[in-house]
Amino acid sequence: MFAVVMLSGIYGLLSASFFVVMDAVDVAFTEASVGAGISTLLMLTAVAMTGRTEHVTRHKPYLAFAVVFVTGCLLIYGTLDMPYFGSPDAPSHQHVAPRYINDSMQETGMPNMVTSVLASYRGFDTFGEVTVIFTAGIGVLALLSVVRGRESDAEIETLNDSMHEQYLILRIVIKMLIPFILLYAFYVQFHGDFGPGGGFQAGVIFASAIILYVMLFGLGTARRVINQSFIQILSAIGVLIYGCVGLVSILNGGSFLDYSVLSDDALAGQHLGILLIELGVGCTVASVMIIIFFKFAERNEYIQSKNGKST
Amino acid sequence: MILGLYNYWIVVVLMMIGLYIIIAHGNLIKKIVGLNIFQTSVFIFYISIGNVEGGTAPIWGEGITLYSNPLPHVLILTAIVVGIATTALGLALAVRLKEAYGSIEEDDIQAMDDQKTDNKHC
Amino acid sequence: MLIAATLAILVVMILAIIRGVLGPTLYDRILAVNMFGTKTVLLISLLGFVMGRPEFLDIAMVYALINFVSVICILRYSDAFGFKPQEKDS
Amino acid sequence: METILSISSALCLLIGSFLCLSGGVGILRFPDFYTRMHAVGVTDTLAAAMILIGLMLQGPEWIAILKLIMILLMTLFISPTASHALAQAAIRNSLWPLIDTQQETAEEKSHRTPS
Repeated sequence: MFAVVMLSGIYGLLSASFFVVMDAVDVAFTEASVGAGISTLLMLTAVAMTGRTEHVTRHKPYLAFAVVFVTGCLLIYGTLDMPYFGSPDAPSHQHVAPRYINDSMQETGMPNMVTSVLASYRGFDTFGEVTVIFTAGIGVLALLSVVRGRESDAEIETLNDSMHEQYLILRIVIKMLIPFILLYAFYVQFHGDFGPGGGFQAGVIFASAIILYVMLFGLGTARRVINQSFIQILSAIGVLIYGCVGLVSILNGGSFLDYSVLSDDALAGQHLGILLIELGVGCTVASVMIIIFFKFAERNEYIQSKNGKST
Repeated sequence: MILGLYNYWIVVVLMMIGLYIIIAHGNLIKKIVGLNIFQTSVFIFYISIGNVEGGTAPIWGEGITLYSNPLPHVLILTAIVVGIATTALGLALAVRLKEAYGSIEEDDIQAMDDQKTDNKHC
Repeated sequence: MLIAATLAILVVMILAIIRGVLGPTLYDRILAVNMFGTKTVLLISLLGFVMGRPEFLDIAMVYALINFVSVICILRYSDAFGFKPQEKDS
Repeated sequence: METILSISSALCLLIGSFLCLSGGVGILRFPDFYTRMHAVGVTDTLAAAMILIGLMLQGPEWIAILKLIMILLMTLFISPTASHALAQAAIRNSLWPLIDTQQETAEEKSHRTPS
């Protein structure tokens, strides 16, 4: 099973480089941080918890293969009517895309069209997505929460010392790297208007820095550094910021998530609105990722301690 | 030229690999991996639709006239992050199933469920 | 020259994938993943120059970081798991 | 000046790609994990540095060069650390390097016979 996870990690890296070739810079950015880092990591934790062996499938796979083959043939038959790859007159380039490409610079003042479409033109969609992420965080919280007693400081200290001996070099290098990663996450967050980046990517990068810290300094130490209830509140605050920006724009006489009314100058209003929204997205994504990881790691610890007691 | 459609064929092949894993493998974690492959094939489908020949990344630059379509990029960007959140939820369910049943093989779980209902009937 | 370097890196990536698929032990696979990651960083920076959009360098930087994070995490979990190379991993 | 820059950048890229390829051949052909790691770990760092320097010499603007320097620094930090961690984890989980036992015993015998 570990091999499966490892290969899916390579697959994530590969698909991200594919997105680069396809000019989808922002997507590649997201896939780089999510597909290669976090998803491999979560799978690995889950495999560690559920056991790494797999039964050999007993029933014959012919039926499944037949179903898949027929569906595949039908889909390929369906593609025959599709526009050719890369042709500029495909229907998908005729509908709303020209407006985004031609006018977004004047309307929002953002060089990065993906950010302006994401946060401004399609703000409702993004609001929905952020809520979905928040809900997933709550789901994981509900499924994997463990009631645990307070661990004593001495326990943490001894664990810390033993890990310090084992991972001395790693620890020193990582101590130097983590501030850079955090700083870089902020750069990605606030540079999203001008280059590839934005709240989603920044959140994941921020979370991965914290995960790196947990990996090498142990859960107990990390729990003392990062207050869990604060993180949980933060994930809600992110969604709230997003919603409140919408409400404020209603109060100022515009429609929901219409940033032009946030300031006297329409362009400045757009800038302010997109900045705030990206901030909300970043908060939610980062804290949800941290919550998910913490819950998985705690569950892992819990299962291991239970197994240790029973044997 | 019919070969101009090759991007869709790659997508279909990936999609079918994902579907096959979901159908044929009993292991729940493997099913989630299959689901991920399926998901990525959809991402590739969208992104390859958005590509314009000779276009460049949709970031405004001096003297560039032809950009790729930014709309699919936006949709997929959010879909990736939502995808990881749902994957995490699926993995969490698998972990809890392992605790409750002691196995994450579909057959074993089914067998245990059947046994339970049989006992109730008796 | 840029194109030649890109091609060379692509070839090396294929070799790394082969090792990742073959790899008799877990560590061979991790090594392949690590190598694949560094090569992807180089590939993306080269592609940025080939296409004339240096914005791509941001992505390369994210890669360099995330690759490291995932390698470290894999190692920690394989350690915690008490993996023995004698076992055949499926 | 222009030609010197482009020639030196091409040279750097050439060396870098050659090192990359040799690392790739190494990871495929060497017999056990530690030799493979040696092949990759050693070539990776220098190859990455060479290619990035080669790109730097072509750099169109200073911000790109700055980013390249950041990437270079990060690679110089990360690549050896990852190799170190990998080797450490492997040795701790008792994955022993492949040693040619026959040759060693023969050597031991040859040492012993005179005495």
